[in-house]
Amino acid sequence: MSAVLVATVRIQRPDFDVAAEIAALTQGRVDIGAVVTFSGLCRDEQGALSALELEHYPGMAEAEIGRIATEAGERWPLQGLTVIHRHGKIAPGENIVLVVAASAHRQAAFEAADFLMDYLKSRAPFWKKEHRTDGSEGGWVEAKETDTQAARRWKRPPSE
Amino acid sequence: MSAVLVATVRIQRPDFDVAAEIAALTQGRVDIGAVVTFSGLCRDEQGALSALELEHYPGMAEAEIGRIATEAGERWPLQGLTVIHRHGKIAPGENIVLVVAASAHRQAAFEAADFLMDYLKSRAPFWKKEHRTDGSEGGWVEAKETDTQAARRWKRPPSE
Amino acid sequence: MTTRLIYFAWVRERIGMPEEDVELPAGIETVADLLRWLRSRGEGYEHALQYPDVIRVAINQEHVDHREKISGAREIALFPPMTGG
Amino acid sequence: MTTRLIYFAWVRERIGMPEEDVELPAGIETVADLLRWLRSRGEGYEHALQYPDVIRVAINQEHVDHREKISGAREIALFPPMTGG
Repeated sequence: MSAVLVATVRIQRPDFDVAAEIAALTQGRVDIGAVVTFSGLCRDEQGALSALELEHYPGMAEAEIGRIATEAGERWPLQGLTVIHRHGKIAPGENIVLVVAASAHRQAAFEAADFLMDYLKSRAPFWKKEHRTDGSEGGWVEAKETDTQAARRWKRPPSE
Repeated sequence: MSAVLVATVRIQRPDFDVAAEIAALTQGRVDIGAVVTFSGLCRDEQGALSALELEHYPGMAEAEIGRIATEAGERWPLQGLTVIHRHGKIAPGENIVLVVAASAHRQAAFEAADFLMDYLKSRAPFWKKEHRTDGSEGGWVEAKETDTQAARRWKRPPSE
Repeated sequence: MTTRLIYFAWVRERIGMPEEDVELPAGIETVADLLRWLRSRGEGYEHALQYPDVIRVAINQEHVDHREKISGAREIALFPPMTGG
Repeated sequence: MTTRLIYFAWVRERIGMPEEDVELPAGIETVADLLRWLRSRGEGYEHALQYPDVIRVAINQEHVDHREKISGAREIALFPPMTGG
Protein backbone atom coordinates (compact mmCIF):
# COMPACT_ATOMS: atom_id res chain seq x y z
CA MET A 1 0.00 0.00 0.00
CA SER A 2 2.63 2.50 1.04
CA ALA A 3 6.41 2.58 0.89
CA VAL A 4 8.08 0.47 3.55
CA LEU A 5 9.25 2.58 6.46
CA VAL A 6 12.97 2.40 7.11
CA ALA A 7 13.35 3.14 10.80
CA THR A 8 16.60 4.16 12.46
CA VAL A 9 17.28 2.35 15.76
CA ARG A 10 20.36 3.08 17.85
CA ILE A 11 21.43 1.79 21.26
CA GLN A 12 24.27 3.97 22.49
CA ARG A 13 26.08 5.38 25.52
CA PRO A 14 26.44 9.02 24.37
CA ASP A 15 23.70 11.60 24.54
CA PHE A 16 21.65 12.41 21.44
CA ASP A 17 20.88 15.69 19.70
CA VAL A 18 17.14 16.09 19.13
CA ALA A 19 17.54 18.83 16.50
CA ALA A 20 20.04 16.76 14.50
CA GLU A 21 17.73 13.74 14.56
CA ILE A 22 14.77 15.83 13.37
CA ALA A 23 16.94 17.33 10.60
CA ALA A 24 18.08 13.85 9.53
CA LEU A 25 14.43 12.91 8.91
CA THR A 26 13.19 16.14 7.34
CA GLN A 27 16.14 17.63 5.41
CA GLY A 28 15.47 18.10 1.72
CA ARG A 29 11.90 16.79 1.95
CA VAL A 30 8.62 18.61 1.42
CA ASP A 31 6.24 15.74 2.19
CA ILE A 32 6.49 15.91 5.99
CA GLY A 33 3.94 18.09 7.77
CA ALA A 34 4.39 16.92 11.35
CA VAL A 35 7.30 15.80 13.51
CA VAL A 36 6.70 14.62 17.06
CA THR A 37 9.62 13.93 19.39
CA PHE A 38 9.54 12.29 22.78
CA SER A 39 12.55 12.65 25.08
CA GLY A 40 12.61 10.62 28.27
CA LEU A 41 14.83 12.05 31.02
CA CYS A 42 16.25 10.74 34.27
CA ARG A 43 14.27 12.27 37.16
CA ASP A 44 15.27 12.68 40.78
CA GLU A 45 12.56 14.40 42.75
CA GLN A 46 13.89 13.28 46.15
CA GLY A 47 17.47 14.43 45.49
CA ALA A 48 18.80 11.00 46.54
CA LEU A 49 19.78 9.62 43.15
CA SER A 50 23.30 9.93 41.77
CA ALA A 51 22.60 7.97 38.60
CA LEU A 52 20.48 5.36 36.89
CA GLU A 53 22.47 2.51 35.40
CA LEU A 54 20.83 1.08 32.31
CA GLU A 55 21.56 -2.54 31.48
CA HIS A 56 20.35 -3.93 28.17
CA TYR A 57 20.34 -7.12 26.13
CA PRO A 58 22.65 -6.35 23.19
CA GLY A 59 21.27 -7.65 19.94
CA MET A 60 17.76 -8.21 21.24
CA ALA A 61 17.37 -4.55 22.24
CA GLU A 62 17.95 -3.42 18.65
CA ALA A 63 15.87 -6.30 17.25
CA GLU A 64 12.89 -5.74 19.55
CA ILE A 65 12.82 -1.97 19.01
CA GLY A 66 13.09 -2.67 15.28
CA ARG A 67 10.03 -4.93 15.51
CA ILE A 68 8.07 -2.26 17.40
CA ALA A 69 9.12 0.36 14.81
CA THR A 70 8.02 -1.92 11.97
CA GLU A 71 4.63 -2.38 13.62
CA ALA A 72 4.29 1.41 14.00
CA GLY A 73 5.08 1.79 10.29
CA GLU A 74 2.32 -0.69 9.45
CA ARG A 75 -0.23 1.03 11.67
CA TRP A 76 0.43 4.69 10.78
CA PRO A 77 1.51 6.40 7.55
CA LEU A 78 4.98 7.53 8.63
CA GLN A 79 7.65 9.27 6.55
CA GLY A 80 10.35 8.59 9.11
CA LEU A 81 10.96 7.08 12.53
CA THR A 82 14.03 7.22 14.77
CA VAL A 83 14.49 5.56 18.15
CA ILE A 84 17.60 6.08 20.27
CA HIS A 85 17.97 4.40 23.65
CA ARG A 86 20.98 5.10 25.84
CA HIS A 87 22.64 2.60 28.16
CA GLY A 88 25.22 2.86 30.95
CA LYS A 89 25.12 5.39 33.78
CA ILE A 90 22.81 8.34 33.33
CA ALA A 91 22.66 11.22 35.80
CA PRO A 92 19.47 13.04 36.85
CA GLY A 93 18.47 15.60 34.23
CA GLU A 94 20.12 13.63 31.41
CA ASN A 95 18.36 12.09 28.44
CA ILE A 96 17.54 8.36 28.39
CA VAL A 97 15.47 7.76 25.28
CA LEU A 98 14.38 9.56 22.13
CA VAL A 99 11.60 8.80 19.67
CA VAL A 100 11.13 10.94 16.55
CA ALA A 101 8.09 10.27 14.33
CA ALA A 102 7.52 12.14 11.06
CA SER A 103 4.34 12.05 9.02
CA ALA A 104 2.31 14.13 6.59
CA HIS A 105 -0.29 14.68 9.32
CA ARG A 106 -0.10 15.41 13.00
CA GLN A 107 -2.33 12.66 14.39
CA ALA A 108 -0.23 9.86 12.88
CA ALA A 109 2.98 11.40 14.25
CA PHE A 110 1.51 11.83 17.75
CA GLU A 111 0.00 8.37 17.92
CA ALA A 112 3.05 6.58 16.54
CA ALA A 113 5.38 8.28 19.05
CA ASP A 114 2.98 7.54 21.92
CA PHE A 115 2.66 3.88 20.84
CA LEU A 116 6.45 3.53 20.47
CA MET A 117 7.03 4.75 24.02
CA ASP A 118 4.37 2.47 25.53
CA TYR A 119 5.79 -0.55 23.72
CA LEU A 120 9.38 0.37 24.51
CA LYS A 121 8.51 0.53 28.20
CA SER A 122 6.90 -2.87 28.24
CA ARG A 123 8.90 -4.82 25.61
CA ALA A 124 12.40 -3.37 25.08
CA PRO A 125 14.99 -5.37 27.09
CA PHE A 126 16.39 -2.63 29.34
CA TRP A 127 16.63 -2.57 33.14
CA LYS A 128 17.33 0.38 35.41
CA LYS A 129 19.32 0.19 38.61
CA GLU A 130 19.51 3.11 41.02
CA HIS A 131 22.75 4.44 42.45
CA ARG A 132 22.25 6.71 45.46
CA THR A 133 24.11 9.89 46.36
CA ASP A 134 25.12 8.24 49.66
CA GLY A 135 27.07 5.63 47.66
CA SER A 136 24.63 2.80 48.23
CA GLU A 137 22.83 0.84 45.56
CA GLY A 138 19.15 1.74 45.48
CA GLY A 139 18.20 -1.50 43.82
CA TRP A 140 16.47 -2.29 40.56
CA VAL A 141 13.60 -0.08 39.45
CA GLU A 142 10.36 -2.06 39.51
CA ALA A 143 8.20 -2.31 36.42
CA LYS A 144 4.98 -0.33 36.71
CA GLU A 145 1.61 -1.91 36.21
CA THR A 146 0.52 1.41 34.66
CA ASP A 147 3.08 0.87 31.89
CA THR A 148 1.67 -2.56 31.13
CA GLN A 149 -1.81 -1.08 31.01
CA ALA A 150 -0.63 1.77 28.78
CA ALA A 151 0.74 -0.76 26.28
CA ARG A 152 -2.60 -2.58 26.27
CA ARG A 153 -4.34 0.51 24.88
CA TRP A 154 -2.83 -0.31 21.50
CA LYS A 155 -3.95 -3.93 21.26
CA ARG A 156 -5.95 -4.45 18.13
CA PRO A 157 -9.08 -6.58 18.17
CA PRO A 158 -8.23 -10.10 16.94
CA SER A 159 -10.67 -9.76 14.03
CA GLU A 160 -8.51 -7.11 12.35
CA MET B 1 -3.19 22.56 43.84
CA SER B 2 -0.03 22.82 41.78
CA ALA B 3 2.31 25.67 40.91
CA VAL B 4 1.01 27.95 38.19
CA LEU B 5 2.49 27.08 34.81
CA VAL B 6 4.35 29.94 33.16
CA ALA B 7 4.11 29.25 29.45
CA THR B 8 6.33 30.86 26.84
CA VAL B 9 4.44 32.08 23.76
CA ARG B 10 6.21 33.69 20.82
CA ILE B 11 4.91 34.85 17.44
CA GLN B 12 7.89 35.48 15.19
CA ARG B 13 9.17 35.54 11.61
CA PRO B 14 12.48 33.66 12.12
CA ASP B 15 12.79 29.91 12.39
CA PHE B 16 13.06 28.26 15.81
CA ASP B 17 15.60 25.81 17.25
CA VAL B 18 13.86 22.80 18.78
CA ALA B 19 16.91 21.70 20.80
CA ALA B 20 17.37 25.19 22.27
CA GLU B 21 13.70 25.34 23.27
CA ILE B 22 13.89 21.92 24.95
CA ALA B 23 17.06 22.99 26.77
CA ALA B 24 15.39 26.21 27.95
CA LEU B 25 12.71 24.13 29.68
CA THR B 26 14.88 21.33 31.09
CA GLN B 27 18.28 22.89 31.89
CA GLY B 28 19.27 22.56 35.53
CA ARG B 29 16.10 20.66 36.48
CA VAL B 30 15.71 17.06 37.64
CA ASP B 31 11.92 16.97 37.97
CA ILE B 32 11.15 16.55 34.25
CA GLY B 33 10.82 12.99 32.99
CA ALA B 34 9.19 13.60 29.62
CA VAL B 35 9.44 16.24 26.90
CA VAL B 36 7.20 16.07 23.85
CA THR B 37 7.75 18.41 20.92
CA PHE B 38 5.52 18.93 17.93
CA SER B 39 6.90 20.69 14.85
CA GLY B 40 4.49 21.60 12.07
CA LEU B 41 6.13 22.01 8.66
CA CYS B 42 5.06 23.48 5.34
CA ARG B 43 4.26 20.61 2.93
CA ASP B 44 4.15 20.64 -0.85
CA GLU B 45 3.32 17.22 -2.19
CA GLN B 46 2.30 18.48 -5.64
CA GLY B 47 5.47 20.55 -6.18
CA ALA B 48 3.35 23.59 -7.09
CA LEU B 49 3.81 25.68 -3.96
CA SER B 50 6.50 28.34 -3.67
CA ALA B 51 5.47 29.48 -0.19
CA LEU B 52 2.71 29.76 2.36
CA GLU B 53 2.13 33.30 3.60
CA LEU B 54 0.94 33.37 7.18
CA GLU B 55 -1.15 36.33 8.24
CA HIS B 56 -2.01 36.77 11.90
CA TYR B 57 -3.86 39.06 14.27
CA PRO B 58 -1.09 40.68 16.33
CA GLY B 59 -1.97 40.91 19.99
CA MET B 60 -4.84 38.45 19.80
CA ALA B 61 -2.57 35.67 18.48
CA GLU B 62 -0.37 35.88 21.59
CA ALA B 63 -3.38 36.32 23.88
CA GLU B 64 -5.36 33.39 22.45
CA ILE B 65 -2.39 31.00 22.48
CA GLY B 66 -1.70 32.15 26.04
CA ARG B 67 -5.29 31.25 26.99
CA ILE B 68 -4.93 27.80 25.38
CA ALA B 69 -1.61 27.27 27.19
CA THR B 70 -3.20 28.27 30.51
CA GLU B 71 -5.99 25.77 29.95
CA ALA B 72 -3.41 23.04 29.18
CA GLY B 73 -1.62 23.90 32.44
CA GLU B 74 -4.90 23.50 34.32
CA ARG B 75 -5.69 20.15 32.71
CA TRP B 76 -2.28 18.44 32.89
CA PRO B 77 0.55 18.63 35.43
CA LEU B 78 3.14 20.39 33.28
CA GLN B 79 6.61 21.57 34.28
CA GLY B 80 6.97 23.73 31.18
CA LEU B 81 5.22 24.70 27.97
CA THR B 82 6.50 26.63 24.96
CA VAL B 83 4.57 27.59 21.85
CA ILE B 84 6.19 29.35 18.90
CA HIS B 85 4.20 30.24 15.80
CA ARG B 86 5.88 31.80 12.78
CA HIS B 87 4.31 34.34 10.43
CA GLY B 88 5.26 35.76 7.04
CA LYS B 89 6.34 33.71 4.01
CA ILE B 90 7.33 30.13 4.71
CA ALA B 91 8.75 27.84 2.01
CA PRO B 92 7.99 24.11 1.66
CA GLY B 93 10.05 22.08 4.12
CA GLU B 94 10.32 24.97 6.59
CA ASN B 95 8.93 25.01 10.12
CA ILE B 96 5.64 26.76 10.87
CA VAL B 97 4.83 25.98 14.50
CA LEU B 98 6.44 24.43 17.56
CA VAL B 99 4.93 23.12 20.78
CA VAL B 100 7.14 21.83 23.60
CA ALA B 101 5.48 20.24 26.64
CA ALA B 102 7.47 19.06 29.66
CA SER B 103 6.11 16.97 32.51
CA ALA B 104 7.17 14.42 35.10
CA HIS B 105 5.31 11.72 33.14
CA ARG B 106 4.94 10.93 29.49
CA GLN B 107 1.17 10.80 29.16
CA ALA B 108 0.68 14.37 30.40
CA ALA B 109 3.35 15.65 27.98
CA PHE B 110 1.84 13.79 25.01
CA GLU B 111 -1.73 14.81 25.73
CA ALA B 112 -0.90 18.46 26.43
CA ALA B 113 1.05 18.81 23.16
CA ASP B 114 -1.72 17.08 21.20
CA PHE B 115 -4.38 19.30 22.82
CA LEU B 116 -2.33 22.45 22.16
CA MET B 117 -2.05 21.65 18.46
CA ASP B 118 -5.76 20.87 18.05
CA TYR B 119 -6.72 24.10 19.79
CA LEU B 120 -4.13 26.16 17.90
CA LYS B 121 -5.54 24.90 14.61
CA SER B 122 -9.10 25.82 15.47
CA ARG B 123 -8.68 28.94 17.67
CA ALA B 124 -5.39 30.76 17.00
CA PRO B 125 -5.94 33.72 14.63
CA PHE B 126 -3.67 32.76 11.74
CA TRP B 127 -4.53 32.39 8.05
CA LYS B 128 -2.51 30.74 5.31
CA LYS B 129 -2.36 31.94 1.73
CA GLU B 130 -0.70 29.89 -1.00
CA HIS B 131 1.80 31.32 -3.44
CA ARG B 132 2.41 29.11 -6.48
CA THR B 133 5.68 28.36 -8.25
CA ASP B 134 4.11 29.74 -11.48
CA GLY B 135 3.82 33.15 -9.79
CA SER B 136 0.06 33.01 -9.26
CA GLU B 137 -1.75 33.24 -5.97
CA GLY B 138 -3.19 29.90 -4.96
CA GLY B 139 -5.77 31.47 -2.69
CA TRP B 140 -6.46 31.09 1.01
CA VAL B 141 -6.17 27.66 2.56
CA GLU B 142 -9.58 26.44 3.68
CA ALA B 143 -10.18 25.37 7.25
CA LYS B 144 -10.64 21.63 7.59
CA GLU B 145 -13.68 20.12 9.23
CA THR B 146 -11.37 17.39 10.57
CA ASP B 147 -9.50 20.06 12.56
CA THR B 148 -12.74 21.27 14.12
CA GLN B 149 -13.61 17.70 15.01
CA ALA B 150 -10.14 17.08 16.43
CA ALA B 151 -10.55 20.05 18.77
CA ARG B 152 -13.91 18.65 19.95
CA ARG B 153 -12.17 15.55 21.34
CA TRP B 154 -10.97 17.68 24.25
CA LYS B 155 -14.33 19.14 25.25
CA ARG B 156 -15.04 18.35 28.85
CA PRO B 157 -18.53 17.30 29.91
CA PRO B 158 -20.38 20.33 31.33
CA SER B 159 -20.78 18.63 34.71
CA GLU B 160 -17.02 18.80 35.39
CA MET C 1 -18.74 55.89 20.36
CA THR C 2 -16.17 54.97 17.75
CA THR C 3 -15.50 51.30 17.19
CA ARG C 4 -12.44 49.99 15.38
CA LEU C 5 -13.20 47.21 12.90
CA ILE C 6 -10.29 44.98 11.82
CA TYR C 7 -10.37 42.56 8.90
CA PHE C 8 -8.13 39.59 8.10
CA ALA C 9 -7.36 37.27 5.19
CA TRP C 10 -10.04 37.20 2.47
CA VAL C 11 -12.40 39.35 4.55
CA ARG C 12 -9.71 42.04 4.46
CA GLU C 13 -9.06 41.54 0.74
CA ARG C 14 -12.73 41.68 -0.23
CA ILE C 15 -13.56 44.71 1.90
CA GLY C 16 -10.41 46.31 0.55
CA MET C 17 -8.86 47.64 3.76
CA PRO C 18 -7.28 46.20 6.88
CA GLU C 19 -9.22 48.30 9.36
CA GLU C 20 -11.52 51.26 9.80
CA ASP C 21 -13.15 53.26 12.57
CA VAL C 22 -16.93 53.41 12.43
CA GLU C 23 -19.76 55.05 14.35
CA LEU C 24 -22.33 52.32 14.86
CA PRO C 25 -25.90 53.52 14.28
CA ALA C 26 -28.54 52.96 16.94
CA GLY C 27 -30.08 49.48 16.91
CA ILE C 28 -26.84 47.58 16.16
CA GLU C 29 -26.73 45.50 19.32
CA THR C 30 -25.23 42.11 18.44
CA VAL C 31 -22.50 40.75 16.19
CA ALA C 32 -25.23 39.49 13.83
CA ASP C 33 -26.66 43.04 13.63
CA LEU C 34 -23.20 44.40 12.85
CA LEU C 35 -22.64 41.90 10.01
CA ARG C 36 -26.05 42.76 8.52
CA TRP C 37 -25.34 46.49 8.69
CA LEU C 38 -21.86 46.11 7.18
CA ARG C 39 -23.23 44.15 4.19
CA SER C 40 -25.34 47.16 3.29
CA ARG C 41 -22.27 49.41 3.03
CA GLY C 42 -21.16 48.37 -0.46
CA GLU C 43 -20.12 45.67 -2.87
CA GLY C 44 -16.85 44.75 -1.14
CA TYR C 45 -18.63 44.25 2.17
CA GLU C 46 -21.40 42.25 0.49
CA HIS C 47 -18.79 40.02 -1.17
CA ALA C 48 -16.88 39.52 2.08
CA LEU C 49 -19.91 38.87 4.27
CA GLN C 50 -22.38 37.17 1.91
CA TYR C 51 -22.22 33.97 3.98
CA PRO C 52 -22.25 35.45 7.47
CA ASP C 53 -22.30 32.01 9.13
CA VAL C 54 -18.69 31.36 8.14
CA ILE C 55 -17.41 34.69 9.49
CA ARG C 56 -15.55 34.43 12.79
CA VAL C 57 -15.62 37.41 15.14
CA ALA C 58 -13.45 38.56 18.02
CA ILE C 59 -14.36 41.41 20.38
CA ASN C 60 -11.43 43.00 22.17
CA GLN C 61 -9.27 40.07 20.96
CA GLU C 62 -11.47 37.27 22.28
CA HIS C 63 -13.58 34.89 20.21
CA VAL C 64 -17.34 35.51 20.43
CA ASP C 65 -20.37 34.06 18.71
CA HIS C 66 -22.81 36.01 16.58
CA ARG C 67 -25.34 36.49 19.38
CA GLU C 68 -22.79 38.41 21.47
CA LYS C 69 -23.70 41.98 22.43
CA ILE C 70 -21.21 44.50 21.03
CA SER C 71 -21.90 47.44 23.32
CA GLY C 72 -18.65 48.85 24.66
CA ALA C 73 -16.43 46.99 22.18
CA ARG C 74 -13.28 48.97 21.36
CA GLU C 75 -12.10 46.58 18.70
CA ILE C 76 -14.10 44.11 16.66
CA ALA C 77 -12.28 41.78 14.25
CA LEU C 78 -13.91 39.84 11.39
CA PHE C 79 -12.11 36.97 9.72
CA PRO C 80 -12.52 33.58 8.00
CA PRO C 81 -12.13 30.28 9.89
CA MET C 82 -8.54 30.06 11.10
CA THR C 83 -5.91 27.93 9.41
CA GLY C 84 -2.86 28.27 11.65
CA GLY C 85 -0.80 25.54 13.21
CA MET D 1 22.70 -29.96 22.15
CA THR D 2 24.24 -27.06 24.04
CA THR D 3 21.98 -24.13 24.89
CA ARG D 4 23.28 -20.74 25.94
CA LEU D 5 21.44 -19.23 28.90
CA ILE D 6 21.74 -15.47 29.42
CA TYR D 7 20.67 -13.59 32.55
CA PHE D 8 19.97 -9.91 33.10
CA ALA D 9 19.47 -7.48 35.97
CA TRP D 10 18.59 -9.11 39.32
CA VAL D 11 18.25 -12.53 37.72
CA ARG D 12 21.92 -12.18 36.68
CA GLU D 13 22.96 -10.89 40.11
CA ARG D 14 21.18 -13.65 42.03
CA ILE D 15 22.37 -16.48 39.81
CA GLY D 16 25.83 -14.92 40.00
CA MET D 17 26.86 -15.01 36.36
CA PRO D 18 25.82 -13.29 33.13
CA GLU D 19 25.58 -16.43 31.03
CA GLU D 20 26.36 -20.11 30.84
CA ASP D 21 26.16 -23.00 28.38
CA VAL D 22 24.07 -25.96 29.53
CA GLU D 23 23.13 -29.38 28.24
CA LEU D 24 19.41 -29.67 28.84
CA PRO D 25 18.36 -33.08 30.21
CA ALA D 26 15.65 -35.07 28.46
CA GLY D 27 12.13 -34.05 29.42
CA ILE D 28 12.78 -30.30 29.49
CA GLU D 29 10.37 -29.28 26.76
CA THR D 30 8.94 -25.88 27.63
CA VAL D 31 10.14 -22.66 29.20
CA ALA D 32 8.24 -23.62 32.37
CA ASP D 33 10.15 -26.95 32.48
CA LEU D 34 13.43 -25.07 32.09
CA LEU D 35 12.64 -22.69 34.97
CA ARG D 36 11.71 -25.62 37.22
CA TRP D 37 14.91 -27.49 36.34
CA LEU D 38 17.11 -24.41 36.88
CA ARG D 39 15.64 -23.79 40.35
CA SER D 40 16.94 -27.22 41.39
CA ARG D 41 20.51 -26.25 40.49
CA GLY D 42 21.36 -24.30 43.64
CA GLU D 43 20.58 -21.49 46.02
CA GLY D 44 21.32 -18.63 43.60
CA TYR D 45 18.97 -20.12 41.01
CA GLU D 46 16.30 -20.73 43.64
CA HIS D 47 16.58 -17.09 44.80
CA ALA D 48 16.43 -15.75 41.25
CA LEU D 49 13.55 -17.93 40.11
CA GLN D 50 11.45 -18.42 43.25
CA TYR D 51 8.54 -16.50 41.68
CA PRO D 52 8.68 -17.94 38.16
CA ASP D 53 5.57 -16.00 37.06
CA VAL D 54 7.48 -12.71 37.10
CA ILE D 55 10.39 -14.04 35.02
CA ARG D 56 10.36 -12.87 31.41
CA VAL D 57 11.93 -15.12 28.78
CA ALA D 58 13.28 -14.59 25.28
CA ILE D 59 14.25 -17.40 22.91
CA ASN D 60 16.69 -16.43 20.17
CA GLN D 61 16.08 -12.77 21.12
CA GLU D 62 12.29 -12.84 20.85
CA HIS D 63 9.81 -12.66 23.74
CA VAL D 64 8.01 -15.94 24.46
CA ASP D 65 5.58 -17.09 27.13
CA HIS D 66 6.23 -19.91 29.56
CA ARG D 67 4.35 -22.49 27.53
CA GLU D 68 6.71 -22.05 24.57
CA LYS D 69 8.64 -25.14 23.42
CA ILE D 70 12.38 -24.67 23.73
CA SER D 71 13.58 -27.35 21.36
CA GLY D 72 16.19 -25.97 19.00
CA ALA D 73 16.78 -22.79 20.99
CA ARG D 74 20.35 -21.54 20.62
CA GLU D 75 19.98 -18.76 23.16
CA ILE D 76 17.50 -18.44 26.00
CA ALA D 77 17.47 -15.27 28.11
CA LEU D 78 15.84 -14.90 31.53
CA PHE D 79 15.18 -11.48 33.02
CA PRO D 80 12.85 -9.41 35.21
CA PRO D 81 10.04 -7.26 33.78
CA MET D 82 11.64 -4.56 31.68
CA THR D 83 12.05 -0.96 32.83
CA GLY D 84 13.47 0.82 29.81
CA GLY D 85 12.19 3.93 28.08
